[in-house]
Amino acid sequence: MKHDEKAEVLENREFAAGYRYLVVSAPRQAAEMQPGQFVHVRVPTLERSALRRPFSVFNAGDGKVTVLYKTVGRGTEALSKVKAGEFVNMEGPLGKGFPLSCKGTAFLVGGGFGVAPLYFLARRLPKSILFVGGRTKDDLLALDRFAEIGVEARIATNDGSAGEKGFVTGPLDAAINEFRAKGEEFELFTCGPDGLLRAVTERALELKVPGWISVDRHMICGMGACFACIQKTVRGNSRCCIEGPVFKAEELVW
Amino acid sequence: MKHDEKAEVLENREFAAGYRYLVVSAPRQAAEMQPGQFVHVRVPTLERSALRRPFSVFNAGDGKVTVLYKTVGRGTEALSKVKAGEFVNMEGPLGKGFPLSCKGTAFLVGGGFGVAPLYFLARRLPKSILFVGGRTKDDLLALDRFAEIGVEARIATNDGSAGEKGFVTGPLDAAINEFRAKGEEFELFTCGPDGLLRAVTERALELKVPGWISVDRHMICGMGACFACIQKTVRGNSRCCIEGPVFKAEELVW
Amino acid sequence: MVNMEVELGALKMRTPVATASGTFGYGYEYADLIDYSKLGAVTAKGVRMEAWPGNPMPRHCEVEGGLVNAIGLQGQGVKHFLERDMFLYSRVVKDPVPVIVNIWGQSEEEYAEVAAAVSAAAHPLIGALEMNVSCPNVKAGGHTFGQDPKVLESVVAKVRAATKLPLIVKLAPNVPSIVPYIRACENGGADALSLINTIPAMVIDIERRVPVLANRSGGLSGRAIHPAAVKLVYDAHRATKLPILAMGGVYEAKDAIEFMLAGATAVAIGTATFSAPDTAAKVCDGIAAYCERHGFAAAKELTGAICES
Amino acid sequence: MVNMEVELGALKMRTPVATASGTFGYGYEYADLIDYSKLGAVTAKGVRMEAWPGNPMPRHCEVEGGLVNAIGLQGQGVKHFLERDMFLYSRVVKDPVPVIVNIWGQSEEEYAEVAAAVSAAAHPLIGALEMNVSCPNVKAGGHTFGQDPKVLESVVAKVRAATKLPLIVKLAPNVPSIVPYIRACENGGADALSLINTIPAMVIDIERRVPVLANRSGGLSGRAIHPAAVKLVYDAHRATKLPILAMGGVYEAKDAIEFMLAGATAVAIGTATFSAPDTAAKVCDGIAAYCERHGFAAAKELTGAICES
Ligand SMILES: Cc1cc2nc3c(=O)[nH]c(=O)nc-3n(C[C@H](O)[C@H](O)[C@H](O)COP(=O)(O)OP(=O)(O)OC[C@H]3O[C@@H](n4cnc5c(N)ncnc54)[C@H](O)[C@@H]3O)c2cc1C
Ligand SMILES: Cc1cc2nc3c(=O)[nH]c(=O)nc-3n(C[C@H](O)[C@H](O)[C@H](O)COP(=O)(O)OP(=O)(O)OC[C@H]3O[C@@H](n4cnc5c(N)ncnc54)[C@H](O)[C@@H]3O)c2cc1C
Ligand SMILES: Cc1cc2nc3c(=O)[nH]c(=O)nc-3n(C[C@H](O)[C@H](O)[C@H](O)COP(=O)(O)O)c2cc1C
Ligand SMILES: Cc1cc2nc3c(=O)[nH]c(=O)nc-3n(C[C@H](O)[C@H](O)[C@H](O)COP(=O)(O)O)c2cc1C
Ligand code: FES
Ligand code: FES
Repeated sequence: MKHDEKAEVLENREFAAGYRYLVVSAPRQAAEMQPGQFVHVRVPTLERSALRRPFSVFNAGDGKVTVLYKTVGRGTEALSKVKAGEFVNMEGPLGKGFPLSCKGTAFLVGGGFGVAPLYFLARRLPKSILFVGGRTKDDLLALDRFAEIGVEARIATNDGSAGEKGFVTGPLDAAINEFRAKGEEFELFTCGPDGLLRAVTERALELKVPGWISVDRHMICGMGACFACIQKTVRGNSRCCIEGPVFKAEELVW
Repeated sequence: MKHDEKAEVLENREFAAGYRYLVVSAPRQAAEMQPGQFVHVRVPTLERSALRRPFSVFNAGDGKVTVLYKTVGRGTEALSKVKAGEFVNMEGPLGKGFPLSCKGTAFLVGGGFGVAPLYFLARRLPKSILFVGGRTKDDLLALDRFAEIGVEARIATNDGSAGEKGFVTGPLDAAINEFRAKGEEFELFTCGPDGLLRAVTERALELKVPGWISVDRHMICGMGACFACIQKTVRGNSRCCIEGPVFKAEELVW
Repeated sequence: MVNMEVELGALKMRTPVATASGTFGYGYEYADLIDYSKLGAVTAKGVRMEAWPGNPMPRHCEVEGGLVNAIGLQGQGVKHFLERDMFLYSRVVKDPVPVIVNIWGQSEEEYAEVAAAVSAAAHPLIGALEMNVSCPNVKAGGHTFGQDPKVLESVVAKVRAATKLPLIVKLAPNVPSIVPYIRACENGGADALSLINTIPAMVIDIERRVPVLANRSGGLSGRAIHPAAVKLVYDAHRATKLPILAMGGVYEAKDAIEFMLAGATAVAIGTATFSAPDTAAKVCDGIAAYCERHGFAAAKELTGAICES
Repeated sequence: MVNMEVELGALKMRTPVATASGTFGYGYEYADLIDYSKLGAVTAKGVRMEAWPGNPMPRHCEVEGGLVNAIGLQGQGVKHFLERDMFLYSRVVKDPVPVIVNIWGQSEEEYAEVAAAVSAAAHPLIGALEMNVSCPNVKAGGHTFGQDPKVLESVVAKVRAATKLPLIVKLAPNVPSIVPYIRACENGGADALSLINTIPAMVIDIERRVPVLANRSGGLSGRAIHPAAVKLVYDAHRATKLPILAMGGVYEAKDAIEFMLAGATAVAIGTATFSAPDTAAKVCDGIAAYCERHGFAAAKELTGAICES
């Protein structure tokens, strides 16, 4: 069931340049939220006609919902100024999340704030490896949080400032080969920029392993009511907010 | 010369229920401002398409401009939240003020925030008496400030909570009779609600004494450029912001 | 207790507050968040005979005071709507209100076919048809049906002949005078009017030097269009006895009351729902409170209740 | 250094930024606060043959994203304008730019008379005429001249015959398609177009249950109308070679650049001046900075420079 909660902000702090954690009290959503689902946040200081902003859930539980966000435009900028003790209206849980079981190891492939839902997912899956890429090491988010829950991270940066030099597909392909050589099972889960999503989709289809792709599209309603947030799929023009954001690799048409 | 100054707020405090003083640093305007002129204030927290708000000047000098305002709507409400150290854009001096000389005693007849320009005027005239009315004693503003500069106040309130019971025209008419009996000269200066302005206008015309009437009209530009702020006069439809706000009694057509 | 019931022609509404087409899916998507007891009707997303893919992405852009959208009427056709969406609506919504089915077509014949198909279904929850005439007429080279009063009258008459459901015609705002369009609706046999559809609009991304929307232009909705909508409702009410369903930038009760005083029988909430799904409920409560405060025993008394000299 | 000069037909402007009629008096009222070196032209308030009192008060109402006004074209007639206002303009403004004289009338003949009177004055600072055709045609029972393309063509042709000054026609936005109106202007002999005038609008005071404006309705201007204005400028540019002076909700350089990319040769600032008189100067600087950043040597290269597939 979807809720629209007037959620008290408990924490809203920068943890890396331009990236922030927002922790709010939203008991009903916290109780029902699944990894890969998202929330729709009304930024209280924007004019009343401003749209809500969608964010994947980084963690939920104990009555709290956490998102990890990047300040990129006027909405997230304004959100970054909201103080603990103030309130934001938040709708959730929205959308279809990731499956909560996985044959073998879950390969979590993230880019930028795409690691957010993967962290929430990793907490629910028994065995996962994080593959994460970025331009420099500053783009690698929440690695400490993954480490805390015992998830190994395999890293690539374009400039070589952390992990391998190159793209995240480097360590990913290496692991794929390694696992296949050993005959170990794995599934692919990804969230991040479209380029990354396509690369993971291709691999899932080629290897015939399950691939779970979380697609971000600009949204109006977040409820399936407006048809703004389209991703082409085998069924036609699908709404990311309700038929996604997580799609199976074989559903997607790029 | 008109200026648009980015004026630092030095003080913005309530001094009576719903009434506030706003003191800003605006050296160029402070130097040139005359009693009866007004300023046009941009409320920084309103959306950028919001109009400026016009306020009579309560006092000006030493690089500072003071206005006395009542919180009545969304603009003044938002203005009341602006803190010392923040800035407001302010245009001024605007409009035609009061004459700065007066034959005999200046009878200053004010209602509500209409006393604001009368205080500034009283500081410049050698001899004046304030006639002020309101519903209750809480509507009588800045009496202490008039007292400080040695201006006698004659008061009427509808409920008798201060001064005479009744309208300000009571003490005014009494003074008129008193002065005429003694053969002493006086002129009439007024600012306040339209009803009061008309009452004073009538007396000025009847008695054939100079009457200076400050008229408030809703404004867009405050510069004479838009023709929003019309008062009927013997010349036709006159713009309060530039042909006024102070008109001679004999000019006005009600 | 204020009597909140109003009648939009033959459509009985338990409150004067509806939702606007295209902003409320097929009536059930927001079900978890909506108090349907405060609604008088919901309007479904535009439906035509066959499935229609809509426009390429991006389909919208936030602007000051509202939204520019070019969704492009995506949908799965009238059969899917009647079989699946109406079924879901009746299942998901606990306390359902009549559905106003918003229809469109690429030819006059298609309008009539859709109307006939919806009528034939005789679904007890379908309360009225709303014709969206702001869509391109394929035969007339892409002009919209609502652009020319003659074309409008003809398509309204064809739909009228195809259905006994209450027939609402939704008019475009970008006209020099609304009166000829109203006459066309009257002559064509409409039962009511919807005013207003979105205002044609465009946003350009100056950094990339391209229109933001893939469709280049779209329709402006939301707060920005409210004063223009009030004027059109006022003009329409003075020109016709047809009841009016008013929409355009209703965010709070005040906006709805303005519409009703200007002449609307009921109002629909569109863009405001996206940021605040409880808008309709709050508007309904606000209308009731206003009626009490001003001594109106029934919401319907507000219609046209402007005091003019 | 970006070359900021543009030509609106035969009107040479030193920058592509003008002021909009009715928002900038007769060009001198804001003189203390304006940097005229950043302006390409100023547009004077509408003027007709004789004095005109305008509408009763109240004449305006602030709304979200702008303003609804019904000033009603108050003025003292063309003689007063030419003798006194143009005199004051040339005296008060240090570094004056051409004045675009906005004219109106209650009959086609009056338009032509005003145009002839302005031409006859041969004032060196008068650079062009702008016809406001959104005012009531007394003979045609109050319809505006700009409402019907035939009437529009006729009045434009009459004014054309009466003047050799560059002739700009200012069009109303509330039309199904701007194209027939543009054809009328072309056929009538216009040199340029102004787009857009205000959008008809209304605000109702729900507590007193009366329209806020004494004139009942007025015109919406400001930020709210900008996306609609961009669409009309875009449509117009694709339909004609006539240069376009664009207006409607320009508050910052971005808004002006959108207009130019959509096809405008120059832009005018209206409502924004009221809250921020330095808008025109900032917009001018912003256009120059944008040209530099995007490698345009001249502002005029922005006109229609949208990248479309
Ligand atoms: C399902 C989903 C999950 C997301 N999860 C996260 C997350 O966990 N962390 C995070 O930082 N961001 C996430 N985003 C992106 C986030 O919604 C945008 O960064 C944010 O809306 C930008 O708002 P703004 O006002 O700062 O930017 P502006 O560019 O000023 O926004 C203008 C408009 O565009 C929309 N918009 C802009 N960028 C995006 C985008 N990338 N995706 C969708 N809409 C956008 C805004 O919502 C707004 O309507 C997610 C988006 C989706 C659809
Ligand atoms: C020349 C002049 C001098 C003034 N001097 C003072 C003063 O010294 N102290 C003071 O408290 N007030 C003064 N006022 C009135 C003051 O301008 C309004 O109270 C104020 O603009 C209200 O703004 P708001 O947003 O709070 O009210 P809203 O009602 O929300 O304002 C809506 C619109 O109406 C206009 N408006 C509302 N009330 C008035 C009004 N009474 N007069 C003019 N415009 C109005 C606003 O400027 C705004 O454009 C003066 C007005 C004028 C014209
Ligand atoms: C995203 C979106 C989709 C819309 N789709 C339709 C539609 O399919 N049919 C229709 O007649 N109107 C459609 N409209 C117009 C609305 O029903 C309504 O007339 C308009 O948005 C004005 O109301 P508002 O300002 O409250 O949104 C749509 C509006 C929006 C914002
Ligand atoms: C107060 C006011 C008065 C106006 N008077 C006129 C006028 O006399 N003649 C005219 O052609 N347009 C007039 N307009 C319209 C403007 O010139 C301009 O076309 C419109 O306001 C859109 O621009 P903006 O959004 O930048 O204000 C007026 C607008 C306002 C706000
Ligand atoms: S955002 Fe409205 S359908 Fe997805
Ligand atoms: S407020 Fe514009 S002329 Fe007075």
